[in-house]
Amino acid sequence: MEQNIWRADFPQITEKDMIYLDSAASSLKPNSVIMAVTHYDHDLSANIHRGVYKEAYEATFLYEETREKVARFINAIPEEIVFTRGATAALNLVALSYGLKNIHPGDEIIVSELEHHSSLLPWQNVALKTGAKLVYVPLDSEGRITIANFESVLSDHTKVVALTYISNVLGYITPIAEIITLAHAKKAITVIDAAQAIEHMPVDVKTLKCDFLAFSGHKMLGPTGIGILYGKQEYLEIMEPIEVGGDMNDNVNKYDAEWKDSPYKFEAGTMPIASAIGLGTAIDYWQEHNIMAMEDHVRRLRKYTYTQIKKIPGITIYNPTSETGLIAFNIDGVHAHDASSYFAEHNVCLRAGHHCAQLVMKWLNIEACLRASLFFYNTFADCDRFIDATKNAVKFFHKMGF
Amino acid sequence: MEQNIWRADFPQITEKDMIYLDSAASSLKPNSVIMAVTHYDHDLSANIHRGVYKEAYEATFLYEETREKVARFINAIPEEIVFTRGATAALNLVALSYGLKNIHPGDEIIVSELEHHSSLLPWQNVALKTGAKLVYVPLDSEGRITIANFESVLSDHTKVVALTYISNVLGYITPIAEIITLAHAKKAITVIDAAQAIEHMPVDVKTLKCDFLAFSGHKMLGPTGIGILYGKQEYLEIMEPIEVGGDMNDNVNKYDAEWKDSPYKFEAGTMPIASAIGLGTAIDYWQEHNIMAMEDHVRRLRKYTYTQIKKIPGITIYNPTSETGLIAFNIDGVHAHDASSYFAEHNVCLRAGHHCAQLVMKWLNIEACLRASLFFYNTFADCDRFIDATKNAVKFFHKMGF
Amino acid sequence: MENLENLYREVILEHYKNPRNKGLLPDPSYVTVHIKNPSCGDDITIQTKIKDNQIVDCRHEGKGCSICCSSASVLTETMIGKSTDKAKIIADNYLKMVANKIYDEKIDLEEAEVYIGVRQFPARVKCASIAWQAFMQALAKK
Amino acid sequence: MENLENLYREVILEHYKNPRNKGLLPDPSYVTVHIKNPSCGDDITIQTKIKDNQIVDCRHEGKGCSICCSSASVLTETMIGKSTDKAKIIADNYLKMVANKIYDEKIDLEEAEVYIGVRQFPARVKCASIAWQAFMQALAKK
Ligand SMILES: Cc1ncc(COP(=O)(O)O)c(C=O)c1O
Ligand SMILES: Cc1ncc(COP(=O)(O)O)c(C=O)c1O
Repeated sequence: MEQNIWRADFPQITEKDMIYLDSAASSLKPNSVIMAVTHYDHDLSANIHRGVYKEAYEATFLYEETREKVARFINAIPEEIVFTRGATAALNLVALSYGLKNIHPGDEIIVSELEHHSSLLPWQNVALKTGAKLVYVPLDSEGRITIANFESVLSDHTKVVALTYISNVLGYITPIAEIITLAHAKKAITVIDAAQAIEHMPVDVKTLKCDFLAFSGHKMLGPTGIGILYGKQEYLEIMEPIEVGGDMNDNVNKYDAEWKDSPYKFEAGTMPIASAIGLGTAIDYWQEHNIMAMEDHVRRLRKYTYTQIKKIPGITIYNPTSETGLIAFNIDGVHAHDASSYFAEHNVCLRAGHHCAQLVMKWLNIEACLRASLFFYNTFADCDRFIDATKNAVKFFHKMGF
Repeated sequence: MEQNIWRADFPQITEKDMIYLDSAASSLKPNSVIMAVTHYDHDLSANIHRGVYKEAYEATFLYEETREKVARFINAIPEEIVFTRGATAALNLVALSYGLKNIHPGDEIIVSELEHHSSLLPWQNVALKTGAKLVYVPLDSEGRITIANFESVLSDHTKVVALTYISNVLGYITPIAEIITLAHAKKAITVIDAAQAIEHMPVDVKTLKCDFLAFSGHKMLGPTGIGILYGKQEYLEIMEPIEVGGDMNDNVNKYDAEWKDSPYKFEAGTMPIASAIGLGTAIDYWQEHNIMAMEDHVRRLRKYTYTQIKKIPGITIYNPTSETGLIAFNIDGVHAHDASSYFAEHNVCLRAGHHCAQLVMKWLNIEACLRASLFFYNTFADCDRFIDATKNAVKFFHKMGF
Repeated sequence: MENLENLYREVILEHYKNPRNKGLLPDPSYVTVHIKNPSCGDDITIQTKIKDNQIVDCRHEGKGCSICCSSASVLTETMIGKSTDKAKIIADNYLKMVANKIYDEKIDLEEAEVYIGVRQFPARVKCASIAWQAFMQALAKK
Repeated sequence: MENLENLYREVILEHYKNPRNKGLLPDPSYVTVHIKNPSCGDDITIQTKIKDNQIVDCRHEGKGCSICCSSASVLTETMIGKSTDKAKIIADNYLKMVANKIYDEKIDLEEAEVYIGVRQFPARVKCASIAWQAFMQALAKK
């Protein structure tokens, strides 16, 4: 049988018959991460930053150690790492704190129709509130963001470039490094949505030179409820917190108060301690394994699967050239939700809908689609089950009269 | 030996020698809650609201079931229950969404020096941003909020009353029902910080008639990273979301978007699914046990402990008449952080500092204090250990020359 | 497979492909209710015209999966000509049936009976419900 | 108990109760650095006057626990009269010692040596460090 050295770490798929092709929505969690969360809940269960006793100290240590791990993982310094509820909260923090303050009428904010709503809506809101203009990079015929198209909308008015690193529907990789360089030449700040990138490629913020970058724990083997905002220190320092409360302040007076330094000023109240600690363990997992080898495997799976699915008559694939593990498709004449029930009945877990990216759907001129997302713990056997299910689904829906 | 029917459910104290007197910072978690979190992480690990397959459906079901449980627990309807990162995020949501929009120059916002920073600072911010006036209820000689003192500051200009239900330092219960009635007579809205109340008394929002109420999972036997904002439907309906992104929208167009109905419009992106599910199990725990019996036990512990501690020369207690399980005190001449190391060395876990309530410290005219918080899983044996430790601490610091 | 075949019954497909009473009318004597299924993007509008406690017309418009769209069509056919009391009882029992709750099996749900297969697919219950919920809201508005 | 007695050594208490070089001067020739310990409210300001690579004066002000306040006092006594190079080496080794990291035990930390007991109290390392970190920042500013 084929070897997959990572699979055994994921109890969700080894302990039952489940073909999990929905990692782009939420990845599975390795045993070590599950145990790290349990360790906090079961053995520590104490609040952080103020306790002198052993459990409180250990919890604080693990929480702050995670910040250091995240920093090393993306080549930042701990002061540049803000814990948030998730990528969505991180992207909102930039828009609400930096955006609403520094964007003015006539300024331009560049986004794209590939954006996840969590990358798009915060800036749509800033544009509506400030009178700035939301400018869309035209997508090329495949649905990609290209450098040439980006240059066609970049202007002296561009103040923010908010783009996704990897599309969560089509799986295309944005040429983000070049775009950041071009944006900086116009003195625009760059806000990168790395929610789909961080688990598929090494991300180095110093090489990219991005100003902000956001991602979520739950898509990169970590728990739900925790995410990261990376921000260049010079920006985090000048930004005001949006949420205020316990732990993020220094002096509190009756009518005014002072904040701690960044990143602490952005972490109000009791944070998701267990989830943060779990994220630290997820990063250990990435550090202990070879992300390039993992991604190589994903690409082989994707190529094999795509080649097989393409041969099935009655299937439309929307991202034939995607370089990551996503296959976006529909069974002709069958609504994605009808189709997904078929897959679910056969224990093939994939996602149906607009994937929080309605502008991509509109661009593709469809209501919804199916998305199979392959990850390193998937096997060729998983792919075969998916391919067979797809073939049989086409037959089934044909027989049923769709 | 004394019987404590609840204690066996808490592995943090049964599996090691730890006298946990810091439940007001974060409660311990019963086995059932730990297992509920593990169940999600280990067996489901799927995103909610969009998946048709079994695991995604079960996760969605458990998440939404928790909303129903919370609603029943406080006598609200599910549409009035918003999941947040914690009480702090919940209180900020009211201030940022309702407050910034509906408060105008000259309006008055009533708060108190008993407030936790998470209840105070969001409204301090609204006052600073809108030109409204922050008005403090004068505390009585014990440090309590009284109805008479509240009436002395209530006026036709009062638009918001933001008060704590139970003080996290002194443990006093605010006469909140009467205050809410008085506030409503002036058409002011009431925002109740129930972070310390929800685990000490039955809370019924229909009886209280409060407009908003906030609390955290981690103080009521649940996991970190999850909290609740209760809001009357009529207010939640008119409030704009602060964070925007995935899952909280209906139609998304290039230049505008529509939100789902409340409470969904306030839950942007992937929420803390595991923690929410864990909170549901914590509420089961409360429902399966008798909160009045638990609190009775806490009061007996408090009375016993207070009586003993009071006898020790060289101890100052700041809340002699407190009706809940808190003892706020100092060893004369010893800084609270020095003292807390002594307790920590003897496995007595209590908190030292300003407890995110600097205005209370200023009111007491101290820099910091120690806080022992008793909870239902504590025993008289715990109290004895704490009393002994306190006696010995006084001797020790005296011997050391403090 | 059996479950799935039970789900996509002929009647359902027939209504999905040839919806009855489709298209809204710009007539203010109709009560119009619009409902979305937040979890999957289904989007249905139901128009109901009531006269003397009688459903004299019922129409629908929208988009979604086969279960969602067909159940809107079946709804309109079932309801036209019924008294509002009868309509309420039928809709209430239909909604209980698809949600796998206890319902009165003696009530004749007519063609809508075929949606019983949805019970095996908890994730699809909403698809089968929203048109009928919209109708219930229309009755309540009246 | 042993650990605690090691923590609260006589020297420490002595400096806590009778702090040396306390109080800031409104003299711009001093480099002033203010540091807080976000986790417990300790708040220390260190003033340093450097002339010809020599620490000619060092002062402190602030509030906090015995470890925090006394270590500020000990710092000033240790540093006055040292060359900046020597001062840097001492401070660096002191900070490593209290954090339980490898440090050069041959360097004479003078009275500051007594803070070795802090190593057994990881939660108090910051208390012992902030005055010295402020001093390091003052040197860097120069
Ligand atoms: C009275 C009170 N309000 C608000 C909070 C804030 O809760 P959290 O830190 O969980 O957001 C706390 C807890 O620290 C509290 O005790
Ligand atoms: C590209 C992209 N951006 C942002 C997000 C939002 O992440 P989260 O829902 O974890 O906040 C997602 C995940 O849904 C995503 O795929």
